[in-house]
Amino acid sequence: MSAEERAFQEKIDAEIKIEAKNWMPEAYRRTLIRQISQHAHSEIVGMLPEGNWVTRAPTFKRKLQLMAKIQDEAGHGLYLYSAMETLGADRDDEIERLHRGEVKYSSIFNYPTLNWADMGTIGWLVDGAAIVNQVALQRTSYGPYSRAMIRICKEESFHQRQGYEILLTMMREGTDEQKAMVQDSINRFWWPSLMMFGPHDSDSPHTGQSMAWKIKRHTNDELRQRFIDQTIPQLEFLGCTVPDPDLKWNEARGHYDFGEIQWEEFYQVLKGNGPCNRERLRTRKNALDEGAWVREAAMVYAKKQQQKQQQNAA
Amino acid sequence: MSAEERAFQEKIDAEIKIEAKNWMPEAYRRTLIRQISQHAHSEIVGMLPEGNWVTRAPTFKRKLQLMAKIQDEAGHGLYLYSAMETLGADRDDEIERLHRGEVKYSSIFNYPTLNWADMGTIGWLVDGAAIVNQVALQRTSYGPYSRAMIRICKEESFHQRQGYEILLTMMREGTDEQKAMVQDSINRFWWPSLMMFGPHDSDSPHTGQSMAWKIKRHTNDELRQRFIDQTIPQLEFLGCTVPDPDLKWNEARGHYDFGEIQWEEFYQVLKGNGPCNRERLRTRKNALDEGAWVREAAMVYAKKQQQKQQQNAA
Amino acid sequence: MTNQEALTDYVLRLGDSALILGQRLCEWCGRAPAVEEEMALMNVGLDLIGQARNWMEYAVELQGQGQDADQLAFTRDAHQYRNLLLVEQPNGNYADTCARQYFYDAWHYFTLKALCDSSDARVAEIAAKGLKEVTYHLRRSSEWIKRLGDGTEQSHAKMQAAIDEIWTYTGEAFIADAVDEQMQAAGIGVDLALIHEQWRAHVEATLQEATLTCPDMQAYMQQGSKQGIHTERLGFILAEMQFLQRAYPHSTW
Amino acid sequence: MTNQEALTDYVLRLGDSALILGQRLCEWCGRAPAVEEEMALMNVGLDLIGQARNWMEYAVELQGQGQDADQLAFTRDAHQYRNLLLVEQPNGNYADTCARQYFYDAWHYFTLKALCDSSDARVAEIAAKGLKEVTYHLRRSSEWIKRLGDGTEQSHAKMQAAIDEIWTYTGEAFIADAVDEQMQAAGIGVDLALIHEQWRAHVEATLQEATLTCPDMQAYMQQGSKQGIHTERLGFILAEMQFLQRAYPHSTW
Repeated sequence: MSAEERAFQEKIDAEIKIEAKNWMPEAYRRTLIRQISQHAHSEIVGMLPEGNWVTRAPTFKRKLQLMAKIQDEAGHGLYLYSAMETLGADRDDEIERLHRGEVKYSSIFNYPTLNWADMGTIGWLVDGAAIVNQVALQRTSYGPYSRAMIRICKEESFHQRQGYEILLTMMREGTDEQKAMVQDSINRFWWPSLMMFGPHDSDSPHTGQSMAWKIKRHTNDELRQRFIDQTIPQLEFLGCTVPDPDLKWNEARGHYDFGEIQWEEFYQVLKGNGPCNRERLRTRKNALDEGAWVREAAMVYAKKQQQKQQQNAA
Repeated sequence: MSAEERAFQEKIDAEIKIEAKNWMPEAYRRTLIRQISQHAHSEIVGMLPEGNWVTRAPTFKRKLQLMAKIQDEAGHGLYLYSAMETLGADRDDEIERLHRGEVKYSSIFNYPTLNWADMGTIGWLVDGAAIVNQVALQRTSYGPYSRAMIRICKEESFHQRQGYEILLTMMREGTDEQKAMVQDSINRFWWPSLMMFGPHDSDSPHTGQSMAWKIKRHTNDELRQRFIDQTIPQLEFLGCTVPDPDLKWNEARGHYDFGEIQWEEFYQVLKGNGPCNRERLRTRKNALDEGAWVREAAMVYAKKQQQKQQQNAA
Repeated sequence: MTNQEALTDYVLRLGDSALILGQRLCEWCGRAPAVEEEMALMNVGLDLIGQARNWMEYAVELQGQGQDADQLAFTRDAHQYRNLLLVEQPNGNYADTCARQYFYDAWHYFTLKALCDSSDARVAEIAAKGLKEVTYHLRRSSEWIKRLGDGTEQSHAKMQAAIDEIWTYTGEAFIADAVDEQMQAAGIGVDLALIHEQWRAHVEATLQEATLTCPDMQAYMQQGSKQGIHTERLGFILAEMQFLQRAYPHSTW
Repeated sequence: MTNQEALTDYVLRLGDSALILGQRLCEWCGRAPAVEEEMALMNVGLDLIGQARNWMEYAVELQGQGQDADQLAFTRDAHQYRNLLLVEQPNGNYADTCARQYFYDAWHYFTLKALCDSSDARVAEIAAKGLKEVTYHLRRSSEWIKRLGDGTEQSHAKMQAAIDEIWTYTGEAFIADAVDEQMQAAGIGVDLALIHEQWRAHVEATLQEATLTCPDMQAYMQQGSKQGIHTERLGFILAEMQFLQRAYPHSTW
């Protein structure tokens, strides 16, 4: 271990944040770029399943909430891309890599949104799972990422409460059809939400190094258990169930036991065979391709304006 | 007048049909090409206002009827283009000319279809007006055109009865909202239907020559009056009104009197300022442009198949 | 599940697929690449929607809840629809529409042919009535696969892309669930394995003649429609198709 | 027509235009040319739909029929809508969307500004609340007209085409009908001739700065929305926007 590496690891161990201009191991930088870009892409791709219902929201209140949420997600994306760029990565390059399939986004967004309750479920379960991850990441060792997480977590918690409230309203004040929508939605999103924490620790090769660098502060299985433990009481309060016959409270462990995840599905979705992989990526790629002339025009215009100002100043 | 011209006119006067291979004056040929192509284009463009509702038809029965009607219209278009081609004109050229705005189609299709009752009104009033014209044209002097008219009239009459039945069902068995749709639809289509017969005879410069050649057999105003006289009893049977305070039975004339048509609107629509002119033409133009590679592929394939057959035969 | 319940679902699947594909064809109105195709598309759509009506009339009889075929077709929400994911895919360009149509027609043809021997007389009757129409549909769409596949370089590329694109939706029809098995056992429904074989043979022969590459028969296939889990497309199709029935409920038209 | 009836219609026109344009902006979600534009479009849409709610809440109070704003927004059919034809035109490319937005924003800005002095306190209040947002909307869309107009050759051509295309829908707002006249006379509504002048000056200046050609101010203008006669677009917008409210009537969400 070089002196630089030792100094770096001592800082990490002492819980001192690494900042953009500090020395860092190349693998640390690459791991962070991958993780933050993946997170940023997820915010942007994550707009699509919601965008699918924003034109069909049932009331002014719900429409405005959903639009505000989508706007926040675009904001999170921008904020995360900025954090990523402090590491020397380029937003456009990373987006190109996304479109070439070299970088991932959260697989959860490869599932379709099929009824209005999904707008509640995404807020409650999907954002809920994301928050469990992100709360842990608030203490991540890289300063800009940590600060982004702190800010994002606040808004995400708000979205999660809103999502839960959508479901609660449907369960409490809704018709039988609406209640069925909620249960159907939970049935479809439960397992994919658990998959959001990634493979079992034993199948997660990078976890060890990421933990040592304190990029990750908890293992996948720890976070998944935490999510389940906090979610089931909320589920019961809703009056719904999850599609897992093995789920039950384990007094001895002080945790919920749960059934085995269908990892075959997880890896199929990861490989591109989820119900919406192709469509999500194509939508984003088309947006970028069709917007190329707009971005170019904006740049040319900005340059012209700058020249004019310089001429006026001269 | 040359001998040929005299022989031609004598045939006309004797009610003998002119056929494709007969000599005819160039102006007669041109007038017919213009009129038949305009008629063919109208069948094709006329599919669009109906296509606007075919995805939203309210019952199986109505959806099937509307699809069958649209299919018939495409058929009429093809039949008329064929009649036109007997005069040496080319279908593709004429369609090009339509898209360049050099040939017209019936202005009625530049009005939007805004509620389901419009599917009835188009059948009853618009096809009804067309039939009055076409019944007269069954006796037109050019053989292929005359025969096309006889065939088309039969189907159009069927469409007209269907259209009327749509309105009658809504008026007899419908809710107040449905009845209001019918009246609203008639209000919007009444005057444009009357305009379908063209300007007043005094403003219709070509009528004289066309009558002499027996391309036209009645003047615009005669046909318009005939249409009104036959339509008003049907209107009353429906229990609807037309938006014309001057409309009333004239015992002395034995015809209905009616108010003055807003010719300003007629000429605006003719000039391209109708509510849908641009959209209709663009839809057709796009269809043709985007289908170019398909038509080309079909031609190339046909040629390849022919070559194969010749090789096999050899 | 009683045989009657399974049969209702079975009949609904047949009807819903025909209806949704017919609806997609309606969207082409006025936009087809030639007037002849306007006619043909409307004609095929008309056949399909007519068949959908026959199936739905039978389905409401089986349900016996006093609904009519129109209510069944036009007032269910997406999760209650049983059409194949294949038919709800968007029209795309003409190659996309032809690919979708061909894969459906080939399945439809062999299915109806087999159903002519159904032990349920009504199923056999509806199938037999439809078979004549579908025989023409399959001939027509096979022709288009060949025309575009063996036409120009451009049409070949578009046709191949269309096939590769829609491929993932072509397997679902052949994956038997409890309803399929129960219906086959009762002699009412078809043997999906057999249909799959016939379909595969037709597809391979057609694509070869069309100078196209047949995608991997073992490729991952999307499914869900038999449980009412569709793609995001269906909701939008229904919103448009059902507007009048929803906005003016219980009306006579 | 009583003042109250005229006012209801007047308020509805303001609300419907904001709602439908907001809806069109929602359609951009995930498809904008840059993430910054995703944010901006959603932001403008959010403002507009928020304003629509304010207007509709007032409209249902004026109607006094016990409806709420949601019912008013989501259960009327096309002929009952009073939005400008302008805002129901399709999104097209980004230049089309920018042109539509700019012409609307310029009208909206001067209208709300004038309505701040309305003799109807509620109208003045809603207008004042919206004016801050619309001031930003107009600044933003003016900027885009200039960016695309004075950007590249390609963007200039697209922007000019977009303006020429939508132009025929820009005149309707300024053609006064009985409601407009009654509201102006009552000191509640604006002087449309004055708004038109301000709009024209803004448009001419912006287009000039954007190196674009301003279309003929005397050109033929489409109209009809004040009488509920729309383009064929609106029906499809509503079918999608109102699906849930129609399919599940009287539900709490």
